[in-house]
Amino acid sequence: MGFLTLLWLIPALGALVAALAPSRNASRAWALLVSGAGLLYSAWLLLPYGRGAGALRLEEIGRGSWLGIRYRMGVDGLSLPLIWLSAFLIVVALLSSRRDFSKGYWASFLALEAGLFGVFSAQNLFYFYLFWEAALIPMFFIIGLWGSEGRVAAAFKFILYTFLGSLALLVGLIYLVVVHHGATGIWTWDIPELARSPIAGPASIWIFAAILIGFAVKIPVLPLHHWLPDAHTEAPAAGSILLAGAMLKMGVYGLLRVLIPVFPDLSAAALPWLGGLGAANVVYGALCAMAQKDLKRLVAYTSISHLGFCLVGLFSLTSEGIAGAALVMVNHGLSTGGLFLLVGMLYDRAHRRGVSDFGDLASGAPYFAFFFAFILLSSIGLPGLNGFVGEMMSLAGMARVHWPLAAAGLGGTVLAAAYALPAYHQVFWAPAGPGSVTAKVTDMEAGERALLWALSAVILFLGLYPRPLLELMRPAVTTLAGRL
Amino acid sequence: MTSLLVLTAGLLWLVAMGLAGRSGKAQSARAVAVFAILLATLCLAPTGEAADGLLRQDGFSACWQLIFLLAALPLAMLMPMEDESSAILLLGSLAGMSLLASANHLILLFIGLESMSLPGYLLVYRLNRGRDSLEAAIKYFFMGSAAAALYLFGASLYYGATGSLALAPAGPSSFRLEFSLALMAVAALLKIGAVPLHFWLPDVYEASAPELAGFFSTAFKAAGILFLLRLLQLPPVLSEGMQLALPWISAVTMTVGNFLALRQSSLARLLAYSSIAHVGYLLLGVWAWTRDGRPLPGSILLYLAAYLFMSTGAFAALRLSGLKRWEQLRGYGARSPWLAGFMALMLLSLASIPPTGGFLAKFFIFWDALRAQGAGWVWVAAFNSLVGIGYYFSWIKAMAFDPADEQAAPPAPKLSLRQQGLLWGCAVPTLFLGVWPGVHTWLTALLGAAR
Amino acid sequence: MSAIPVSAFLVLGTPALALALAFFLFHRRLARRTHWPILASCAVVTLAAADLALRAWRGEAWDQTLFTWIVGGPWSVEFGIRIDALCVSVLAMVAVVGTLIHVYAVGYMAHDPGFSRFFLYFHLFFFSMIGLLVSNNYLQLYLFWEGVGLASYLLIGFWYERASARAAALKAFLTNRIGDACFLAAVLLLLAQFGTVQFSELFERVASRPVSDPWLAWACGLLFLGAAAKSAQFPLHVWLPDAMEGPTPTSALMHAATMVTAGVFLMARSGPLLEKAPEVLGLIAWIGAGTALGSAIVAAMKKDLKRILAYSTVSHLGLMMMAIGVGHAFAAVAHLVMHGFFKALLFLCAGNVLHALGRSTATVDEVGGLARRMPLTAACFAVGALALAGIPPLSGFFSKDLVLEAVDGRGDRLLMGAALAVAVGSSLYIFRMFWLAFFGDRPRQGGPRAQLHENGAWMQIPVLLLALLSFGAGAAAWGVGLLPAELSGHTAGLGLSAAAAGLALSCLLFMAWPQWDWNWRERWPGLERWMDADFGWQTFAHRVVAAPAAAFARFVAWNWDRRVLDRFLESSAETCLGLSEGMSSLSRGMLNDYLWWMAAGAACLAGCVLWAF
Amino acid sequence: MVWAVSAALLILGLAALVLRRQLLAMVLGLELMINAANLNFVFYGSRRLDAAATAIVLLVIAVAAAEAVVGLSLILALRGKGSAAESSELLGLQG
Amino acid sequence: MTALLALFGAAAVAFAVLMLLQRSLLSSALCLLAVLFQIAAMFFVLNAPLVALMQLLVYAGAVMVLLVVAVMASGTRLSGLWEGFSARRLWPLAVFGVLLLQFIAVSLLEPPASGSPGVSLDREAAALLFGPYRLMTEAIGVLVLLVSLSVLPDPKAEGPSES
Repeated sequence: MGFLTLLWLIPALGALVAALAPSRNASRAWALLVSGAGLLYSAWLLLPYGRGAGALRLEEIGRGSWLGIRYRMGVDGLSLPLIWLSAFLIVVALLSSRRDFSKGYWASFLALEAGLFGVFSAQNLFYFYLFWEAALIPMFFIIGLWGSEGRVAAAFKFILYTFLGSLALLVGLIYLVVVHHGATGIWTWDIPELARSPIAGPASIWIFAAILIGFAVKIPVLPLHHWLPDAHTEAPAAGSILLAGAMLKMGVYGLLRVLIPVFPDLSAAALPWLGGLGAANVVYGALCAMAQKDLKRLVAYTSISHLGFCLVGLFSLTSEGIAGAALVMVNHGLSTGGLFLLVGMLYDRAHRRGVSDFGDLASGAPYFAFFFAFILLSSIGLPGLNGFVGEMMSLAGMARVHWPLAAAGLGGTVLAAAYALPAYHQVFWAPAGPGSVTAKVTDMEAGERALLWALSAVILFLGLYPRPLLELMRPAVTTLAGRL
Repeated sequence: MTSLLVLTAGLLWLVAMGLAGRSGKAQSARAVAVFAILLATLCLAPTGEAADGLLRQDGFSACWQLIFLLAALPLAMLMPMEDESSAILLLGSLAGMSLLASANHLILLFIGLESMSLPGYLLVYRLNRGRDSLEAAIKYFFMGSAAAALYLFGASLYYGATGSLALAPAGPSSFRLEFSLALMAVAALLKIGAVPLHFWLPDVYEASAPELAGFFSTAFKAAGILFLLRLLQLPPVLSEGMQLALPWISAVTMTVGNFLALRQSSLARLLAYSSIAHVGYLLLGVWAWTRDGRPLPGSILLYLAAYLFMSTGAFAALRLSGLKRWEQLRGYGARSPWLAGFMALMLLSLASIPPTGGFLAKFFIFWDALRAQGAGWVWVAAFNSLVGIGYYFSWIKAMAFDPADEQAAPPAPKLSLRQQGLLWGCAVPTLFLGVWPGVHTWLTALLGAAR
Repeated sequence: MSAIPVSAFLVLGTPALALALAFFLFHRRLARRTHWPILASCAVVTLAAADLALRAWRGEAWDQTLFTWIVGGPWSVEFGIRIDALCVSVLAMVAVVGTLIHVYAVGYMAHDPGFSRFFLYFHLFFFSMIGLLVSNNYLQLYLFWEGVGLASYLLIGFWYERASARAAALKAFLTNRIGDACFLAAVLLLLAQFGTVQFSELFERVASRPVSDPWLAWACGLLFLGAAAKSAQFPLHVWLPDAMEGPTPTSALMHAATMVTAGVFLMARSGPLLEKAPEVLGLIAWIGAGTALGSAIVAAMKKDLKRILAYSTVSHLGLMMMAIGVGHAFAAVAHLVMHGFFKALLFLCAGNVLHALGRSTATVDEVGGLARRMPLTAACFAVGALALAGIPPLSGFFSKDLVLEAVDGRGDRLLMGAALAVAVGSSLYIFRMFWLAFFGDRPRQGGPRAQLHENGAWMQIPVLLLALLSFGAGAAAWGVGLLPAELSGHTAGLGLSAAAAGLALSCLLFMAWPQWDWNWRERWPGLERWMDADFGWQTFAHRVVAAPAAAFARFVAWNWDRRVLDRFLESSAETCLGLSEGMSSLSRGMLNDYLWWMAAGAACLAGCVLWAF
Repeated sequence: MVWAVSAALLILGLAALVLRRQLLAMVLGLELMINAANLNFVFYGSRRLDAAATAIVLLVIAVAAAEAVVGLSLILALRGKGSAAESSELLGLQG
Repeated sequence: MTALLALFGAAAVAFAVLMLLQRSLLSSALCLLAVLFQIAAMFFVLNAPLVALMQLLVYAGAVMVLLVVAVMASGTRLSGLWEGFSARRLWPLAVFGVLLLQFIAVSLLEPPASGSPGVSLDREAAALLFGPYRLMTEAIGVLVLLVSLSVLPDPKAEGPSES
């Protein structure tokens, strides 16, 4: 059994066991155990990279190859941080969930984890797509079964939108392989091999567009973003954490892993457009977030804004931009995941999410106030915390090639303060209005505090010393940038 | 040939049982039917020509007959059986299909078609005996018979054009030949429910017993597809006209199927329209094959195999749960989690979500179509898949998310061991076909080797 | 270059350590003792800064990289410490003034429930400023720059239960964020153009560039915008007057040492860049002049004690910017340091008054005749006022003279006229405040306050020390040769006469005839409102920038993102169902229709064959 | 020329199916269609002097008879349900 | 021969049209009968006397009888059968009578010789049916057996009523 197969197989089988467990508590304990094991395992995978060896590590099991479809997994410096992030967020999400959820809940999260691990470690496009889709279904149930009032509509919107993207992706990928076969006479679905001999011709534009749409829905890029606010808002807190923290990254990772390596020329040609879309994402998400009255929705829109930085960095096609985008992925996962975690804790206590439902929490719940401020500041890109480094690198990359777009992105950082702080003021500082639920909010318990201390420590560390992560990514980024 | 004989023998044995006045022993009739089907399955092999060249048992025949027999098994296990007559009709229909699959002569094909269909009409009515099922049977009878008559007329034209009725390329391609082909294809298209020849299909699926609808949607469709493939192979050069028409038929079929499924409140009817949509995808695969003239790829067989398990499973779940209307679905997941979970798995497969057979099947169809330069048609199919998501996931949503409506739904059934086995028998292959992409290569090889 | 001294690490490390200690150990358990580690840290920092200052005086300088922060392909950014004359001169002032204000705050905040929190914020402010000063590259500077901004935000919003405090904090942060974005844009430009933002390397590379390189001009302009936000220059000065919402020690620290000086420091630091962008220099000079003059006028009509001082700060920062603009960073920094002393003194005096009143703000109308009840404070305030007005031999005279000299050296009479007008104005508004607040019989509003008395030692000692510094720092620096030995008689005379003119005018207007300050307001209320809003700029910024941005956000979020897109989705769904309905209406279960469709289908198929054949 | 007759018969049979509402009349149309095919077979068979055509027609007649039996039995069953043998009675299933 | 074929063909088409137009079931059935007769005549002309005979026997005989029984059993009253069969529409009957006579005349005029190609074809066909085509014959046998089940009585007298 290969070391990467084990990675996704453990949670996959774990999900089965969790679904069949004799009781809810057993299921929960088992899920925590498995996700904890996943976290340890992913951390163990990171270890060899600490010594500076950052290249691709492949695992091949079985010799079967059918028309180029073969089971092939591999990790490198770009996928490992995301694997670790997913594992970390799953643990955080499960720990923060109420104990009385049913067995299906715990099983769904493990299944989701398996899908995420698979996506981030597949080296063959077929399996990439397989895991890509497999991750959707548990999320559909998580939103639809355990979400809040509008959950059903949100789950439906989620599945329709993401499926739109998936279908575009599927057709694009098959078309890619077919055209590649037409040009080279070789059937292959392996990402490295496809990247080795780029295809050209009129069909390539269509393929590029299809694959781009596939990933863009997931990220989400501007005109296709509409599923996100609803899904994030209505999902249970743990679901939102994973949705924003890990699942959106699938799209960016896809761009990074598939689209740009396979279509370097087209990506370069599309640079102003896609970078522009990214900048538009930044500004649009921030503007929408500014006007939100629901905390969770606000955080959801900030995701759109942050993922815009990923696009800006990625489509600068410079090494620092790409590394920045990769870093934004991790950082956004931590900070937005943390925000959803906090909003979820508030919601658990007060069953409200409206900004104006709260007030003056800072005096009654100082830990909430502190952690919320800390993570919010990381989210709006305060230097010294993790959010800044990635955004700065993305923008620096873009500034080198197309600096008006970088300027637009910078405008987003101003708007970030404009959406984050007023909401914070209302919830934590302003006197509680009539009908507010402040009284129901008790301060954090020790366990919750520990969770957030851990998160904050990571946030601070990555803000001041992101170098290990950057070094980890460097070989892959260099390879990618070298191809452009 | 042997399996055909086994089926016929079983049929005659049942007739004899009936004549001997041992009727009423429904279980023994069921046992004979199941035994005959299993035995016939064991006897399947590509044995070559037989019966003075009237039969040609090749790889196609064997593969397809396997599908027929596997599709018939749940029907034989589930259908109500007051006396032998239903079992007799089932075996007769199966024998007709087997004949169709291995016929090497246009008229034998016709006889096979009629032997398959006539008991089918009767079964639609006799398994349910309601006013609706009678109506459906009559509608089906008229459309099927009219199509059979068109087929016969086409065959006569073909005979006039070539002087031959053997199922092998004969004579130069001519307009008359191609025209006759088009007329004959009508019968095949009707059997699979291609639009606009599909109207009987939702009526029949809705009104007949769910297990029978499952049988129709799998075995009859498979037979129809094989029928179509045989016809397409008939002219010396692949027909230009059919190549032109097939993608349009496919696109219209999947579109109509999916869009009409959106508004159904009868579950069987919804599945019927869904099966129409699936025929659309299948026809896309058939078209792709006609385009590049390679030996038949495994895609179509894979699709049929995957569809066999998922459709049978879906209809069997309907039968076992007793659900009929959309309203009854609400909250079913909480009431009967296992059956609902099984149903959801089948629906996911129908919606072609990995890792299920439905996904892999559609995947290879798309692949074939893209190889055949059919990107535009693939986009149509992809859009249709999206529409499909709409109703498949609505179904899952209704079961899983909606609050239960206690008085509407039938009580959760207590499944016997045999019934559970049947469900597992559908679920496991559905998953297996989804996780092993090599199955396509394997099926292609199987079809090629047995040629 | 010798090995970097331990003091350099101490100035940066001690506050960080103290903050951690105070936060993790004291804040929850020993909330009333949080100032212990922090005051200790202040002491260490002051000593270390003194050590550094002495070393720097001997001509030593260090530039040491500590570790690599960000690696981004073609460039990398390090964390480092750069100690040079510029850094040390500001550092010494910041350390001393900061420490004194810390001590003052112990007394000032003694009874506030947020005592511990206040000290955390306060020291963070202090720490960020020090970090900013010792940074050896722009990005690190930016980090601490934002830290300064964050701490000022927290302090302005310290009494967050007040809506005005929250609004002021938000305004400060947002305005600063705009400036920060410009700063970061400049950093990114420099990175893109030169591949480094480390001062030493960057300045070397810039040196080889021609004058008026457009990229450099952009970068300098953006840097200035960043500095303008921090140092409250037009058009980004809007936040500073409102920032008085914080506790008074905050204002003192912000205006004297830690925040507004950062912009001037940044400009001084960027000297080698600015040299290559003369257009930007001219712009800076004129913006500085305009800001200085305008805010001096506004200061002369404000009533709130702290706001008068705030506008005074803006005005003096304008002067410093003028000096920067005419290429004399040295004069700017010198004035920065001296200004730090006397402005801190003035604020702390105002704080004394407010603390005695038990309020957080007060207008000149609400106080009056303070000189009798708080003589020490009044005396100290007088020292500060004289220093600010530039009366020799107080500290302000020397630095202001340097600025005037620098401006005069440019040869632009208009600019020089503006500088002199600012000098007149400074003297006018500070003595107006002095007369109105400390003289007269009693408050014109709010009744007599006989019970007012001087505050405790925690607050008096720092004030006295600052008064000493305000009095003698200039002369001392001149004496030891830190400032140029020769004074130009021409500019000194002009400056002195301007100060004297202002003093005389204030005596005339506000001591002899104090009613005048009321009467013109009653006669021209529109004029008062206009001037009160910074000549309408505050209103303009709100109506043209802030309100439309919020309205646009609401439009995008609700009208477009929710309504239009939701409607689009709904109509897509409706279209699908409509298509479905249309398809199903083609046949309503009639067998003959079925057969008709079959015949039609067969005909179509046959037609297709016919057509293709 | 015979092909014209058979084509006409086919179309008329189809027309009967499409136009007539009585189910029995529609059965008549079916029979007409089958006869059109038979006519063709016999015609081409006689032109080629091919006995196969004759044999086939005989088989087809038998199949057609079987088909008629099934159809008529279903139509008769409709009477048992109390409806007239009209296609307009068969509107229970639609949509 | 061609002329005869044309004659019978035209008549067959004419009767088919009539069948379509008749509103009455019985007259439609009679028109079909006429068509079948014409086709039988054409078979005869086309040298297929055996098929012609079968056509008359099986179709015109058995199937039509079956039809008429069905018509009667389907509950239409006998008088109802003649609905729409007005006197004005008696002319088809006249035509029908004429053509019947004509057919009988033709068959009397040209009796098939024993050595004629038609007869040998019939013999060959019989050989085929019981030789190479026997599979088809057997299959049809089974089929007929199967469809005969449709006349078996329902085990349940009344089906489950629709709910």
